[in-house]
Amino acid sequence: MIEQEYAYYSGCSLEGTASSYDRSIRLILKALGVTLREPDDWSCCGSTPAHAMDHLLAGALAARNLAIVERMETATLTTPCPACLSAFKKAHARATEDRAFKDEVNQLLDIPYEGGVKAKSTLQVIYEDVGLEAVASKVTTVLPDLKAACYYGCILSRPPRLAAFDDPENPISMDRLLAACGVEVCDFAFKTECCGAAFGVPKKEMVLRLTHKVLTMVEDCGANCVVVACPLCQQNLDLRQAQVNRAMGSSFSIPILYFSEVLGLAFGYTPEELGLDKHIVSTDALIRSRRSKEAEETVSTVKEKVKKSAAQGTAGKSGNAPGPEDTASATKEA
Amino acid sequence: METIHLTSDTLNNFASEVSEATGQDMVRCYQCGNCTAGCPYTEFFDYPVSQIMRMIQTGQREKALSSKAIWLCATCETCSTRCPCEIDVADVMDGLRNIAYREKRFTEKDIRTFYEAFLTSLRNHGRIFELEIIARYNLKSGHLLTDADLGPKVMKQLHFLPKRIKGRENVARIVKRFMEKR
Amino acid sequence: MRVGVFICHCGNNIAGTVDVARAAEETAKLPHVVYSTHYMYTCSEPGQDEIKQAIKRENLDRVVVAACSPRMHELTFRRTVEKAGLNRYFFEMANIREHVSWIGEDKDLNTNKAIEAVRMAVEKVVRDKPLYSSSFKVNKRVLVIGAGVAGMQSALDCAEGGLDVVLVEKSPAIGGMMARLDKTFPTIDCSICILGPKMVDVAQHEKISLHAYSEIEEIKGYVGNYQVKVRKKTPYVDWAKCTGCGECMEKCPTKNAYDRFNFGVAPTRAINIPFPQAIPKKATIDAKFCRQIQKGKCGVCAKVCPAKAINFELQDQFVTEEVGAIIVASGYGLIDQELLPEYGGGRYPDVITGIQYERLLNASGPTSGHILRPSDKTEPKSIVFVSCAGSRDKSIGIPYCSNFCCMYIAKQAILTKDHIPDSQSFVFYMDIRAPGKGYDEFTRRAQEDYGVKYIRGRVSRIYPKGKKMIVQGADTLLGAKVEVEADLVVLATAATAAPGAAALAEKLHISYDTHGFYVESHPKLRPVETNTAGVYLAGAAQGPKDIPSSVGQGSAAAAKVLALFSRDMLESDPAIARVNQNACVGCLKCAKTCPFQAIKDEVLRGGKVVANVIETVCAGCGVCTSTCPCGAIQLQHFTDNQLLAEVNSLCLS
Amino acid sequence: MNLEKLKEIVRTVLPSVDVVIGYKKGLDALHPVPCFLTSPDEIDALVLNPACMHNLAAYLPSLKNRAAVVVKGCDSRTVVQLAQEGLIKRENVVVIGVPCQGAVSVRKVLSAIDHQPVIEASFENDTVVIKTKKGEARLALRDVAPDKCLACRYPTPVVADHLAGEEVEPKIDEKTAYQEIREFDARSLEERRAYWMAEFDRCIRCYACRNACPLCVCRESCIAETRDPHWMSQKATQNEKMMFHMIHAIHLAGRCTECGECERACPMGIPVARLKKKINMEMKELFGYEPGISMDDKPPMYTFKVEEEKIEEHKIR
Amino acid sequence: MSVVEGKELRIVGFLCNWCSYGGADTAGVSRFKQPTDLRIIRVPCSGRVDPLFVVKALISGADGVLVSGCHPRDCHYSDGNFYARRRLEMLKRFLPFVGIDARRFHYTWVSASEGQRWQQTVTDFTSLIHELGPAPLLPQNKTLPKEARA
Repeated sequence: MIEQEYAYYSGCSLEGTASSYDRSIRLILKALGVTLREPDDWSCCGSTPAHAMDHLLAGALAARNLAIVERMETATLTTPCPACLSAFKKAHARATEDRAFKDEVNQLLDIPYEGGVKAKSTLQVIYEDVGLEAVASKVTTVLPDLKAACYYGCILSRPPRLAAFDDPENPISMDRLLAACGVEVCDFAFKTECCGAAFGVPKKEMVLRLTHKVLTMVEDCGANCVVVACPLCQQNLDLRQAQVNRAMGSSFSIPILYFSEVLGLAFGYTPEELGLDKHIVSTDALIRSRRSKEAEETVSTVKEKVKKSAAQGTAGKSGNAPGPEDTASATKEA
Repeated sequence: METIHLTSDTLNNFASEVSEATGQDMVRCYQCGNCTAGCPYTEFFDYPVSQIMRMIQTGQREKALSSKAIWLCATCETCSTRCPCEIDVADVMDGLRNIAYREKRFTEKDIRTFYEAFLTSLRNHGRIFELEIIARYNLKSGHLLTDADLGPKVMKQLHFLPKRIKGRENVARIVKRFMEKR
Repeated sequence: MRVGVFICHCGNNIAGTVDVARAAEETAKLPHVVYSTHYMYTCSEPGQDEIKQAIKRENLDRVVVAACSPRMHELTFRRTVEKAGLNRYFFEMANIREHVSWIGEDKDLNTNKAIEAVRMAVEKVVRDKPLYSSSFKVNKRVLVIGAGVAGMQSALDCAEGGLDVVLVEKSPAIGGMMARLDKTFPTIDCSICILGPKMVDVAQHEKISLHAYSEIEEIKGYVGNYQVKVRKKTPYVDWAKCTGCGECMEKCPTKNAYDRFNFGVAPTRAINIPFPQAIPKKATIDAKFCRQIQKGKCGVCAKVCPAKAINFELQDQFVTEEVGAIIVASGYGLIDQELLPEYGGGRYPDVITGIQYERLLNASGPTSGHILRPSDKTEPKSIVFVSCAGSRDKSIGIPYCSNFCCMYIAKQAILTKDHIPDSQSFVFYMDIRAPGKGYDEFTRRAQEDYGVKYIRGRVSRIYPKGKKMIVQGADTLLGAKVEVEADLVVLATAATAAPGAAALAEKLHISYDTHGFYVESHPKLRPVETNTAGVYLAGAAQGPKDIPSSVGQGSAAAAKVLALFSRDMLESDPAIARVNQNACVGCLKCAKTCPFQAIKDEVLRGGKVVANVIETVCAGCGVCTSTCPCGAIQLQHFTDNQLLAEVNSLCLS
Repeated sequence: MNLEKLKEIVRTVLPSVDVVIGYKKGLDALHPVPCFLTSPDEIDALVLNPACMHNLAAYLPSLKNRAAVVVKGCDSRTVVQLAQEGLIKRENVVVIGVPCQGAVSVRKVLSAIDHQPVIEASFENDTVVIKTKKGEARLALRDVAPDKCLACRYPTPVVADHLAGEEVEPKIDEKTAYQEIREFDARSLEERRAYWMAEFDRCIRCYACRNACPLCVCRESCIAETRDPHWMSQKATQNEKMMFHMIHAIHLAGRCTECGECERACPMGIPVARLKKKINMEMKELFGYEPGISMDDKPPMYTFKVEEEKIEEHKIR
Repeated sequence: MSVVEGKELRIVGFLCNWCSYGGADTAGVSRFKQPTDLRIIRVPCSGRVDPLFVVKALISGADGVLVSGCHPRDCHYSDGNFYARRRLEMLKRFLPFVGIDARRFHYTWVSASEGQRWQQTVTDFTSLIHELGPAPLLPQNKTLPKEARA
């Protein structure tokens, strides 16, 4: 069933590089009739650096926000960022399983955390609480050129004990959501392979190799874009794509979209509204031939059409292969 | 290669120390190597995860805590997800890192520097500010040009002024109290 | 009353942590006890003689032995006292080994505990009544559940021993798992070639009546006299008429039915005969896929059948078999690939299970023995075998070893080399478990003569890359991550209890462990018995087993039945419920609660209604005794007074 | 309660039965006693008033032949329960139900008139009028009603072949019925223990409670007195007193119809009915079962479900 | 001689012969160490355990009573433990009403193969009883109250 209101923790990245993720999320949830209330004066969840340094510190930094949400009387906290999510889930689990830890954490806090906040990724909210039908019913636009590889990243559904969402090895929530929007989805084997984003700055050589591995697999599975649910993955694959090409001598030009952006497009929002212009690898070619679907046309027939265009195979593909100017622009900037 | 002398102390003390810190039971590990096999970082590690686990089982404290591996682990949870013995291996690596941190053993200087930059930004603003982190990191690490090649469009993305939150003192207090505790 | 107490040292097992001398000394002071002693091995012959002599010498009328668990030696000592002329129920045992010396460390506390255990036993024994078992006739027919190699062995041995055998098999054809195998380790002889003749014997033996495609519906009765209701599932084909010509299979338009016999390596027809050597060689319709049954239009098979055997109206039928003993050989199952998402969870056609690979290797299999990978029917050159695919994996609740995988992987790797000389096989393993005769040599041959590459490490992930499957594993000996580009991956999926094992156990009243495997009466000394008299185990139903051990157990179970049936009459256990008609108020609550309907009402002269126990039917659970408000019905040997005496000896003193 | 209607009914049923069990006047109007009438000319001796406390259904199990019995709401549950357990045959019993506004507790009346000898007692619709040497006392029925009536949920008989009077609506619901038990449960363990120790201590083991109980069918075989089985000695120790009451309570688990006879019979005024009521509360909670309500129920202690919705495995801590 | 003063408390166990008694044997054979307080009374089936035995033990001075049978559905006599479950649950809920701490009575299911589970059960239950301490005794041999003698 759909919960009308959620506490919405966008997380730091969505105020920075991932602003279009934030924008598109807010737009589509509004369209789907879900209210998001931003916790007052939230702070950084601590992310990888904190728990790498000390579990207690990590716990406290996350718990500060949980404590704020706890006092909002909204049952569930949702965040689009898997890193924040796992920080919250870890803190919550530790605090509820280990009394001593909870006390220690609360000693560091100004307002104590009692342990009453349930956290869900925004993807989970849309997939489970809102549901596929509701999403499909909002679709007004067809995106015939997209051949998406859904990339979930490493911690959205793992470890299963903690994430308690989707399949840890072969998650399908995004695949299904996109399909519901009539988008063709490819069978992508590296859905949960780690891209190394956490080390984007200090261990570039490492990250570029992992990222290259992922992008290679994307091409192998016949996709022409990657759809993600994690700001760090997006940052890594999009911002650093040029770096990858330089370092590994490849020439990828694969647009990296947030699932919320794809939903936004399908719901009929313009690329500008969604902030697609912020992407480094241009998405223009992908969405050039999108057209509004006629009123009487049902989602299922859209799917069929998409299948057909897929059946035509290469024709469709070459049709939306990145034009030279795109690649140029990408490299010029680099 | 040195001969390792196995005594009940060497065999038990470190293992129980790690169990203490993580709540994970080291004895359960039967060295199947699944973690090593799945880990995206094995190729960058000095010791594969399964061997780190073995070091804990056999009390090789020094070796384990001074390894690069514990710093290069990104907690991607692949190992924890697939461990047939239900050990949260990623948590164990985290635990080792925590101990190393407390004992100021920083085998991977750059990563440490990045973490500190991150935490400083966090302490100053209550939230983090990507550009500042990079700047700080470059200064501290001496790799002045890191990500300078990202180009203007990216830099624009990396966003103007830090958002300072009202409760930033209150976040700073958390960090302060923590520092006092440890 | 004159009670004798005999305290056993059991070598050091008891004497090590119990002061047996003091125990003897203290227990000698107990009321009724006229003689108390301790002995090195009371169960030994001289030990038992000591008891017999003491009974005579001290003219004892009750005996207590403090030693191991009564589950171990109660019977032994009952015989002993009987030989000395006492009623065998004038005996009690105090368990001071399993429940005292082996679990407690403090010698004083143990000794005190042992003494109290004896005191309880004395309190009980002085209230023992003489009991005499009545004998009843045995129905010398045996039911064998499951016609795999273990079940067939049991059936044949029993039949050869002159018993009438009822053999019930769940699937349409007998042979079980072994009938699906291509070759057998470590001799590489052809599975069906050695099993086939047995199957024919089973089919033709005049003493064996076979119910194929049938399941156990209900079991009533007790050792010597079981009534078993068998459900003969409808094949929608009149097997009396069916000649097994296979015409129907040829013509059936449904070509995508799931092939249970071949574990779905290739599809089959909605109506089919599982395999060429099938016994019985009769056609069966899979209702799930049959167009006639599902959509009501088709009926091609009915048209083409020369024997006019097809009958879509045919319903399940029930037959009741009367038998005296039951051998359970219901076999094992295999986990579904879905449990292994990191290996594709069944999504990748070129990642298959070991048993599926057997069918690919098998000349009568869907590829007629040519190894062709499912995806594109090409010959794989690089094949990876993954052992422990689900076995020894706590995370999916299977902590145990599946016993035979190591060996059949070695076999399959060897056969692969025979089929495709220019192929390379890899085996990922954690340990090579080859304890059988000639087994280890066999795994060595695989490596030395057939160049199979063994890699010590678990596989973490399998994913497709182009036409290849990438196998991501570790070589822990190397301390490195390794990857193999494979054309075909074979998973040695974990063995589980057979589907429905628990339900069957509940019908049989036998125990099963947390994984659904049946529990034997004693892990070492009674490996094929169960705790339910007249029910025996054979084969992998008790735990994963290879062919030799299954056959061995099949014969063992048969021997047990033959021994049981060597007598015409069986002694009933006299420790059953008995009614005191004066006290009984005839409310018959006992009859309402008796799990065995062993209690009926009886009208006495003068019209008083009382409960009446049917001796042979009563199993001695005692539910009636704890139900009866006025204690009028008492379970002999466990009467209220006896249990109260035990409670009092513990609490009131 | 309508005496005339009752007599009328008795007249019609008497020919079809061997005996009719009803009430007649005892030593005074406060003490009606059971009567067994077999001929029409005895009918006028019948009385019916709030002082008719006896649960006449208690006589049924010992009767061989066909009988008619006068029952109040509470007593009618006994009939059902006895039939449920096969202790009587329903078809052998003609049930004459009397809807009941609540009875009077002699004990309460006497203490209200501080134990003056009663000269005359009469009943007006909701008051008792007592004449003594000291004069006349008018007591509201409500004030002198026995506890069981205050918690009564079945004022109208649950079975009746004939009904002598208008149906009466229950005044309380299930929750309030068990209120006193819940309140008692709320006390500390020590308090509860002290309470019962004091109560049991007063027990003189006269077995009046047991003998009065319509569902205690063991009679001379009662294990409180037998030697085989020998559950308890005849010593009047605290142990044995408590043991006896536990036996009575547990043997009535899921059977007690809360007629209150045990408590009424107790010369020491021990609230023994409470023990059974507590168990009844749990039976309702666990199995949704109430004794003596429906003929085709099965008493919960003599049956089971493979999956018990309400029973969870207990943790040691 | 009874409880070793100060060291042990009196704990009575009723174990069904087929599952829990076997489980206790298995624990013994595997040398799973346990506290020594428990005294085991062997019964054919948990269905044989009349709740009144538990009451009798508790009234007579037991500090704890443990009843263990086969897991539901796995009863050697098919239904015995189903009856036990209902009756013992009734008892467990009734005991506190008369002031007996329900924690002093525990009933559970342990199969013959579950030696470890048995060790755990005995260890936990014994330590709980030691926490609760000796059961409060009943005033013994009270003389009859006056009014009775009158």
